[in-house]
Amino acid sequence: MIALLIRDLRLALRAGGGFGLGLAFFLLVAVLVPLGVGPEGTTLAKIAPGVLWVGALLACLLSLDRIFALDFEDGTLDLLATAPIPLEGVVAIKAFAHWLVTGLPLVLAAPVLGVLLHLPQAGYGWLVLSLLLGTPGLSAIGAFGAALTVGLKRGGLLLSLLVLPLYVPTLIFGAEVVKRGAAGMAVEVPLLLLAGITLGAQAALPFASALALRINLR
Amino acid sequence: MEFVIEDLAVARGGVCVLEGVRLALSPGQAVILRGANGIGKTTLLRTLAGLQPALRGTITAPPESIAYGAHADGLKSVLTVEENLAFWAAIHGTSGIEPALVRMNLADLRDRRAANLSAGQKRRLGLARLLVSGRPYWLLDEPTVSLDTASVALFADVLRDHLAAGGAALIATHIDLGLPEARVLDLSPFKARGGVIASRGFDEAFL
Amino acid sequence: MPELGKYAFAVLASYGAGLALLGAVVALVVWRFRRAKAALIAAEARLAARAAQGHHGQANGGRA
Amino acid sequence: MSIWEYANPKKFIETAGRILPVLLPLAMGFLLIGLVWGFFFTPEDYKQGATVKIMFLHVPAAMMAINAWGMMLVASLIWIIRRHHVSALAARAAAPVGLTFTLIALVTGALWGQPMWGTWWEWDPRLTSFLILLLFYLGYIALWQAVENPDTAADLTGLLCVVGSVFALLSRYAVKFWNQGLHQDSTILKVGEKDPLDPAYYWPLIFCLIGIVLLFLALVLIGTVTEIRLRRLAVIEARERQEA
Repeated sequence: MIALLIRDLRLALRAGGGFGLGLAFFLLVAVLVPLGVGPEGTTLAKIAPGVLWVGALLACLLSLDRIFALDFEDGTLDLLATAPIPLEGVVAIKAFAHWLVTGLPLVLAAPVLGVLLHLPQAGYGWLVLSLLLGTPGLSAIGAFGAALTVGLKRGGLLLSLLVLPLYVPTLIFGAEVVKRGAAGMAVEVPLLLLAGITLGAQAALPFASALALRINLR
Repeated sequence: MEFVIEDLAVARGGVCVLEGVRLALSPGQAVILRGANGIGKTTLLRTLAGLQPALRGTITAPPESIAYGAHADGLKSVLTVEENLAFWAAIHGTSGIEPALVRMNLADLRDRRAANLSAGQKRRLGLARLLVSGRPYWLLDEPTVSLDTASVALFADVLRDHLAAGGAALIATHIDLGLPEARVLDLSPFKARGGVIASRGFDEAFL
Repeated sequence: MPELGKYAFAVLASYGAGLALLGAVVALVVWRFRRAKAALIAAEARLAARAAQGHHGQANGGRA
Repeated sequence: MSIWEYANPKKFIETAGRILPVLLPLAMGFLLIGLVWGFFFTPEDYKQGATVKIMFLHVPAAMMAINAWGMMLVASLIWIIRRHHVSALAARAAAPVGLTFTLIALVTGALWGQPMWGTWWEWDPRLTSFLILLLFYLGYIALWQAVENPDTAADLTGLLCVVGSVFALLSRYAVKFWNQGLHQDSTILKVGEKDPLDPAYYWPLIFCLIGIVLLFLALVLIGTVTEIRLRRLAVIEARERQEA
């Protein structure tokens, strides 16, 4: 299992690609939104939680199709499916590797981009915490979408269409945490719900994803 | 422990291609699968490897005893030969890739990235994976594609050692491997007659 | 015609759009039904013709 | 004789052929009576004026938009558990119908909202939920069309339907949490409570509701028969390719 994680991380680092791409996209969103919306600090501060969360979500989406597609094409997935480790574990590990490569850098970069968007002082902690709790869920949900579309030649657009509605609850609760935190309100309820969704997705979705992979492999 | 197939029917794309396949493979034996292109050799091997469900019939094998060698080798081009092989060894919980590297004549290439290997070298690396899997039953789909004569002979040697050590192999191939002791199984008699359609439920007889 | 007053546009447009969408889905379903039926009848006829020729594929009863 | 006999495609087509000549006119009749009654013979509401007439399309469409997804969920589960192909095909046939109902609910809602709320669109929980439902339908249909092997497609869409249902429910609560909303609650089942549905609107609405349920059933039956025939057609063509 750990070998798989190490291999996936090594692949992501050597091939470049997904690693920097999501982060660059996140940065682009944070730069382009003020250019489009205008420079007023009060307006930006108001939309900052939502923009940061939407940006993180889209950045996450960008690299989803790489989770399984490359391994599917070169036959690795066939061999992993016949290997002694359960496919559910393979899915969970690959989703975790995806999070380490895309989600975690987003979490770390978010406070810097918060500055660009005039996020109120009180919001930074909640921004980092909500992304830290929410992005693993995004990776797990995304891995399910990637498993559904792995056999398709041009699955990228379809993958987005399938995954975006599944991201809605995470987005709403995540952005709500930051919005309330920035306004100095109580954040326990959305924070707990956000964590609940992530935990639920981490626990249940690997089974659905592994099932989808088996269906696509046969 | 034997590897036994009884009355097996397999389907490709929802259409039954082979039916009534019977085979028993004991340790130390090798069986060569023959048959025209498209008869269903790959489908049969994938079904035996557990990647797709059989339409009918039973496959009896000791648990976790099958190593499947597909057309694609499952190599990562940005990883070195050693890293690729070490990954599969770790997945299968075996240690020591050194004998496999030496056996498949890859020791000199260990630090080269798979992207810079020739097609034949990649194939040898893919076959080395079988050695590190530590599993007795090898299901091989055209294992000698892009291998030169010397490498085919090398592979035949490896195979003979594997059989001598109590392993077994089921090989779909068109060329002569130089294994006189191997039995040949011609798949042509098992070709499904038209009209038998993939089904797994009682309601499907008409489809 | 009932008196709709200042809401005439909203009501008429709603009924227009709603009925148009309903009509569209009914038309689509019926069109696909007809097309599939015609294609299947043709295919079954081919199958039966070949079975009559003594081709080795046996039709398991012509069905449309 | 068990209900699963109808899972036999041939039997299903025969039965559908017997039911449809009754069901289709019945659905059209109920819908026509309800809509004509609602459009021509109901009074104006003291608050909403003539726009109350939009309700006769909006409410049944919205109800069936959700119920259609529920039916697809049940059909998908039957497919996943019992492997009846007809069930998977019925789920597939229901999707475009459900999508259309969702669209009708959204469009009529927007046309109603413009004079009443002063806006075409409001990010109200119900409206937002329907927009998300629309995305689910689109994704589901797109996945069916993208996957070539019909059994693989049935398995994958079934899985998507089950997982999607959980997330649709989560979204519903998330959206409620996010915005308390303008949309009035449903009043049709609240006889005896305050602010009930005016009896003048009750019967035409009931007719419309029954009509739309029957229409949905009829369309799903027709669609399922179509899908069964397309499956058989694909099998025949596969056999022809194999023999060629």
